[in-house]
Amino acid sequence: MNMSNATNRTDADESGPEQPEARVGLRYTLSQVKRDPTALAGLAVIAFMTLVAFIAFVDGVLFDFLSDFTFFANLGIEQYLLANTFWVNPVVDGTGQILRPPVYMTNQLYPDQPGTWAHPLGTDHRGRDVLIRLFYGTRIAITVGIVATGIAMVLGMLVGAVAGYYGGWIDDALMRGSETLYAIPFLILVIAFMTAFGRNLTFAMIGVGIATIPTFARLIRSRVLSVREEDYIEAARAAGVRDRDIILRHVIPNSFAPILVQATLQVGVNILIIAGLSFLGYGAQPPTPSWGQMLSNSRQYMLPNPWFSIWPGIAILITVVGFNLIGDGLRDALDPRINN
Amino acid sequence: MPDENKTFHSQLNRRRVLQGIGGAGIAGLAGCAGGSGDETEGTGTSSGGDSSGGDSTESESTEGGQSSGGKLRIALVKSPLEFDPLVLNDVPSSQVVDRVVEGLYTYDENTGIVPLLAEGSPTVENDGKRFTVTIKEGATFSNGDPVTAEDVKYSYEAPVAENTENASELNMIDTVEAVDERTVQFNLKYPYAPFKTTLTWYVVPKSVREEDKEAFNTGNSLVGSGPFTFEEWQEGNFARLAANPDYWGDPKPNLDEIEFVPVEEATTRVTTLKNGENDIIEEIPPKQYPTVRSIQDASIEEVPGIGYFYAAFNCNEGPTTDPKVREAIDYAFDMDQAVSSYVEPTGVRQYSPYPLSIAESWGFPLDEWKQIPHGKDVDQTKALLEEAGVPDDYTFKVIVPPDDKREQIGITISNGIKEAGWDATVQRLDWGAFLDKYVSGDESEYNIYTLGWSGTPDPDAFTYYLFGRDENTLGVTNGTFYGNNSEAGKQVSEKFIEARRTPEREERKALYEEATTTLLEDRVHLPAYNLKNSFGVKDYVEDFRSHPVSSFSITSDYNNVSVGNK
Amino acid sequence: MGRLRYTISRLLQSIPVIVGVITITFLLTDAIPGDPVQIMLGPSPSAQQAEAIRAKFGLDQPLHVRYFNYLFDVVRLDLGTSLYYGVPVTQKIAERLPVTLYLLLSSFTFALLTAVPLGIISAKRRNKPTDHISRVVALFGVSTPSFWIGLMLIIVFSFWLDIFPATNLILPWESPANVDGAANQLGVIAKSIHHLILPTITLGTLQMAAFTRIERSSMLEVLGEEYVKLARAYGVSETKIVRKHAFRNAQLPLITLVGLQLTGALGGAVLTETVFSINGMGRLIITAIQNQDFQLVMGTTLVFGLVFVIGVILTDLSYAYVDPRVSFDGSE
Amino acid sequence: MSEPILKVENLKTQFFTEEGTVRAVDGISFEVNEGELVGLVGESGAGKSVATSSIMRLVEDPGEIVGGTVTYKGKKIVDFEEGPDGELRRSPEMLSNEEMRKQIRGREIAIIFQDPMEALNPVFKVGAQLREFIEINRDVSSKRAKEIAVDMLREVGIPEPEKRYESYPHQFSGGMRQRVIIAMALACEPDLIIADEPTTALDVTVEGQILDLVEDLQQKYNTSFVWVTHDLGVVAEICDRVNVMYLGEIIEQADVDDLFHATRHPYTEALLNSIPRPDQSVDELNPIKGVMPEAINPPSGCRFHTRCPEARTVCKEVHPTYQDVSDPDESSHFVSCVKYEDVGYDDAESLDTEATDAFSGGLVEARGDGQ
Repeated sequence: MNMSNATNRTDADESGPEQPEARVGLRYTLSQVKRDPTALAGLAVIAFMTLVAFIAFVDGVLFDFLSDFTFFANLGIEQYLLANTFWVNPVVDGTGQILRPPVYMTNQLYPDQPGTWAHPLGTDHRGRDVLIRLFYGTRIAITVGIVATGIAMVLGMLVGAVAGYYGGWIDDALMRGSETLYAIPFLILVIAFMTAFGRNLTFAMIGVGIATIPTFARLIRSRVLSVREEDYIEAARAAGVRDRDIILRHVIPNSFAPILVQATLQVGVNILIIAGLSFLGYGAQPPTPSWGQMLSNSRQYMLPNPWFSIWPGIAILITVVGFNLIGDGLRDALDPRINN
Repeated sequence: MPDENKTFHSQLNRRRVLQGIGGAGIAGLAGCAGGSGDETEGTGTSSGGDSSGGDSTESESTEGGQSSGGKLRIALVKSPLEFDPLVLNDVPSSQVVDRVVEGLYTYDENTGIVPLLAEGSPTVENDGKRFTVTIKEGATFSNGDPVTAEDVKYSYEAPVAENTENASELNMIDTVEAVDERTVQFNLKYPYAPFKTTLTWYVVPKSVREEDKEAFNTGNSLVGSGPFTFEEWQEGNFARLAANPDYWGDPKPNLDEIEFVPVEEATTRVTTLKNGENDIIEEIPPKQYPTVRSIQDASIEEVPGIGYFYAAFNCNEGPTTDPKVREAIDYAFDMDQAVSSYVEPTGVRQYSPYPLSIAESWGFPLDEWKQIPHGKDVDQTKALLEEAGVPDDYTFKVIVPPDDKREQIGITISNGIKEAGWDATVQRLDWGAFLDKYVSGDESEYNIYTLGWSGTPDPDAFTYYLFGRDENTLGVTNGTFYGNNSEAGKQVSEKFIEARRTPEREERKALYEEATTTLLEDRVHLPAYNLKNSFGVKDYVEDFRSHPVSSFSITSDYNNVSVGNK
Repeated sequence: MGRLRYTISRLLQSIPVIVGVITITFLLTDAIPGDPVQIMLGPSPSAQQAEAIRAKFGLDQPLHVRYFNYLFDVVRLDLGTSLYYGVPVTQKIAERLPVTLYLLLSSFTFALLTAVPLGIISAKRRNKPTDHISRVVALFGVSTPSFWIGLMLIIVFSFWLDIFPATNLILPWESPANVDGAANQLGVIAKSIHHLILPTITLGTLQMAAFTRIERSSMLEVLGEEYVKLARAYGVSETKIVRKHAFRNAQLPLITLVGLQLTGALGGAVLTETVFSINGMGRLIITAIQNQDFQLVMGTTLVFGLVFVIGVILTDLSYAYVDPRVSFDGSE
Repeated sequence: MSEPILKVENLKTQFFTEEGTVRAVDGISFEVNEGELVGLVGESGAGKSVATSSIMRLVEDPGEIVGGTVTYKGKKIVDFEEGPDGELRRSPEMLSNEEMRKQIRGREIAIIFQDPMEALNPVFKVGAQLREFIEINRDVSSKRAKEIAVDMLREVGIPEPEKRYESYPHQFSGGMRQRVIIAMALACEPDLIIADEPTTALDVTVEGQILDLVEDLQQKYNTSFVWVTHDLGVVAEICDRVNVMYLGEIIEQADVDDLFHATRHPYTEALLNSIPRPDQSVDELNPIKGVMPEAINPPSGCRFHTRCPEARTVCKEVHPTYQDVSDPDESSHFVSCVKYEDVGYDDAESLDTEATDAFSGGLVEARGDGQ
């Protein structure tokens, strides 16, 4: 084995999924996942989060059109206005103390301050209901995580396929390029990108997407390289099928399962990255509730009321755990050696 | 007037200061002007053990419980960057250098100006264009050299000659003459009313600085006449001062050593106060007050600073050029409530561009000004905006700097506008982008912005830069362009400029009152709040004082900090 | 053979990557809106002041001229002068880099020292309670935002329990005179470690979890290998199998991952340094970006790129050290 | 005849999976005499490797030896007794894991794996691996172990053994590696070597060389062998006696000549028909029809009935007995087929299977669904 090309080696050893046999299809993978309780738990978590995100989305839309009918209002949570994060009046209660610990827990610094059932997780420094902000944050986290992954996946597949397909200097150039992206810590890359083009969620998603292209590019490229050598591809080529079609019809479909695994795990990673970005002030613009930004805001209140720091952290944790469980389940299904 | 020049530049307009304020929501920087020494002429007796044994460079006193001397650790928000007082231009640097270098005059406990290196008050002649100051006998730099008129002349001329970032603070001076060893004469280009504040500018030994300016700036050869001497500095880690054993003045410092460490994150600062990593922490954000209060062995020392935070309108382009629209937006929210929610107890509501101490000492009609802002009345907002013909689909753009409090004010305004049925966005910008945009006068960039300003305790420091309409201010520090579309605005600006060159205080006062009332009624600015210089202080630290202008005081004629038993 | 030659040739091969890093950063920083001169001088610089600064930093030149000038300067190891700090970029980096490397080294050491045993135990006791616990720990570790861990650690260990300090990372080679309560160098080192613990856990948890996961799966895989079965069939004890026969092979994927995690960890260092007020490269670059200190942004990114490249080469070298199948001259 | 050195009786090994219990080895019995080379033949999945692992007590999770006795030179490698509640439990005589490791593995019974490419640890030098096993199993000094190792490398035909001692596995070809593995086995001087398809992964010429080598060495050291293979050609070449396995059971056992010339079981016959034989010329080869059913749910009755060309209805119902059907002039010849029992095979109807002509449908039965 020749090491002169580190990229080649890391391709194969990438922490991503093992290359499965070509016949291990998506359907098979999914059927395996169905048997895996942890993966199912992951699916359940994400399904729940998605539901929450969807309700928050519908709720937001409804609010815009039918101000007095919303899910959360119907849930009986008082002062709905406090909850709607896009449209809020700060309300400070009589004591000026708007920070409240949750109902069932006492805060050691302010043991006398009960929470309310109306605001189970308390209200924040603007008097907004933390629970509902968390719900709205779900929508952003999941959307952003998935969109950023989608961008990276599509561009990465394109770059990887072109690199593997044309080979030669194009391959070299693209792979050096992707190595370059890898050489700049992506948090820095994305921050520079956002500073240059715009400090909002859209550019955060695009930035993270671009910064993580190499992950997918390498995966696809190594697939292209290995599949190119397979007999049936040679046969297809001999029969005059164009390389382009071979890649589109054989290579990419055959690589879909490992890409799905990578993508699932990447969604989790992206949620973490975006939370980190928001924490540094590079994320959703203020009134929009994102978990990272809630965490960032909460730092000021961390000592008087650590719960504000704890809840968004837990929300991130649970969601990312969900994606990781699914990803692990998919990976295990693809690589029966490890867990079957 | 073409040769009108800038005077004391407030610090808030400076990049680094703005950063400091932005980065961590720092409040207490207002008024830590570079030019403020804070030791006053020693009249009282030394209030405690002096540091006669005090050449304490190797002191390791923190572990023990010495009752006199000792080492003080102060957590600042940011690290100092440079130490040449003629060059430095950021708050943390001046907070350190203020202990080492003194000026001819300084502030008393409040905003009054008292002699320090100078003997008595300056003589004013020639229609307020000539100031003569005598240097106190026996005043020496820490290297033993006496403070001479030549040093003073040099200290006032070098920043302009070298075109340092501080040049604008001194370029109303035409010439400085060293009449004799101890007498200095300042000749101004025009009568400059607040010149007394300029006389608080640092005095450095010419020979030492001239020898190696670089070393002077990095602190290696920094010499001043103050109670402490510069020891060592590591950017981002610490800056350490030691007591000046040969301090010429009184009282001699009680402390052996002061160490300044930067801790940007407020929560972390509070934590270090609680667990004793630091003895004093600067800048307590509003929501940390209860926490600091809950720390058994610490308390809060605070005083309102010399600052002014406000929301301002773009009077150059867009709907906000119309006073009706501005009034409508005033109706859209309640500034009192916003300030009480997001600023108190770290700051106080302010109803004019002048911090309370200035307004009070000048006797401005605060009660009248207080009546000007409207309470929240969204119906009025709707009515006024419709009357002004603002299209239904218009989106107001609010830009805010990266600072939580000002951002909250911005959000409150935008929520009010939304409530009235128009759209509004809030954009939190980095300082770079913000500074670029808020003075562009471009409707597509902003309709409203929130910002802060601080300066010397003179009304001029707040009026000239924020409302002036000359080439030094319009579109430079004045982002409202008030007067571009209104005669009243032009007059306001003229009055403010006239006021700064009027030596007569009563005349000045009248000018300020008239112009200020006009601009408040015209709602060019919606004054918001002023911040306090707040410090969390361990109980074993005795006699520590916060100061409105120079943020805090360690050794002066009214206080002398010491560290008791830990 | 040729370990040195290999290293040199790998370094040369990395030049395009470094140039790429410079190019990307250059284009990005150039696209950042706002005028650095204005930020530096405040909003009211005189025209000639601004001109002077512009000329001094070459900002009056067109983009491509500045780009090539910068490249030439880099070749001459001149990274320019920081607009913000007013000192050479190299000096600033020399101050900050050791701090970040110290933090990285410590967190990777922590991660490896916990992950390797944890992963191995997990693999050996597969599907036993120990395995489940370690897998859950690892799963949570890769799913938790590092800065959040940092915040929680500060609340609990600094504020409530007051066991560990929340700030002020001290380098172990700092002079005792500069460290409170340290009588001698040993005291400084002790203090240094005391201050290092929370940041290390903060930055290291993610790595630890990722390493544990890969260690477990690679150990499982290796334990299923024929040569392990063979050793077992020849009466080699289980302990020896794990420690000797399986161990080296199982570290191969881990070594690769360590290299790949390096940039991720550099990114994480930005967050950790922010949470703990540590003056390292991460905060330096954030300060640089926020103040549009182009020279400093370029310089720090370049150094990040170099750290990555060197990290990858070190990874390759250690891989080759562990795996004899890898040779430097390309022959089998 | 002297006492056999290895005696396997009714050995049962099962795998407990989520899908159900896999009876991978379901009651096999055979013996190995001193100096004898016994073949264990069957298709992939017949349970051969599980059988050998069971003998070494190296069955991995979720597999477990659940019954039977394996006696090696009087020591009970596997032994069960009935507990007070009628459950089977390990008998006190059964060697502990520690005893297995220290007394049996390597020292008494060595094993050669199928894939020489995988069986050597890639990160250690060949010599060091060899030396380690010798040290462990022969109680010699490290220096002496090295000498033995080098000698043994020479013995198995590796040129320049001193130099190759220092090489890594990847520097050897497949055949060479298998020689190293054989050297490993022999160097520990065991009395029994279990060779688990040792030549399957090699190409034919190398296979021949290795077989020759093994024959020579076997004669020289008089080591007994259990030779696991699916290749009857190899069996014919080297084995003394052969056991044929199908779906976890041994269905025929005989001396090699008897097996080839007096084949009793239809499965063995089918196997023989599927390979070219130097002693017979046939017009065409007949591969065995169908796929071996999964051991998790084996067919009822005779497990081979789903693929048996001679299957009749009775085969589905009656599990055949494993019995000696040798002719008087033969040595023992065991077979497990209802044809040799009095259970009505001759009267039964022919069964439709994929191997009988009548069968033309899907693969339902072949999937092992049984009925």
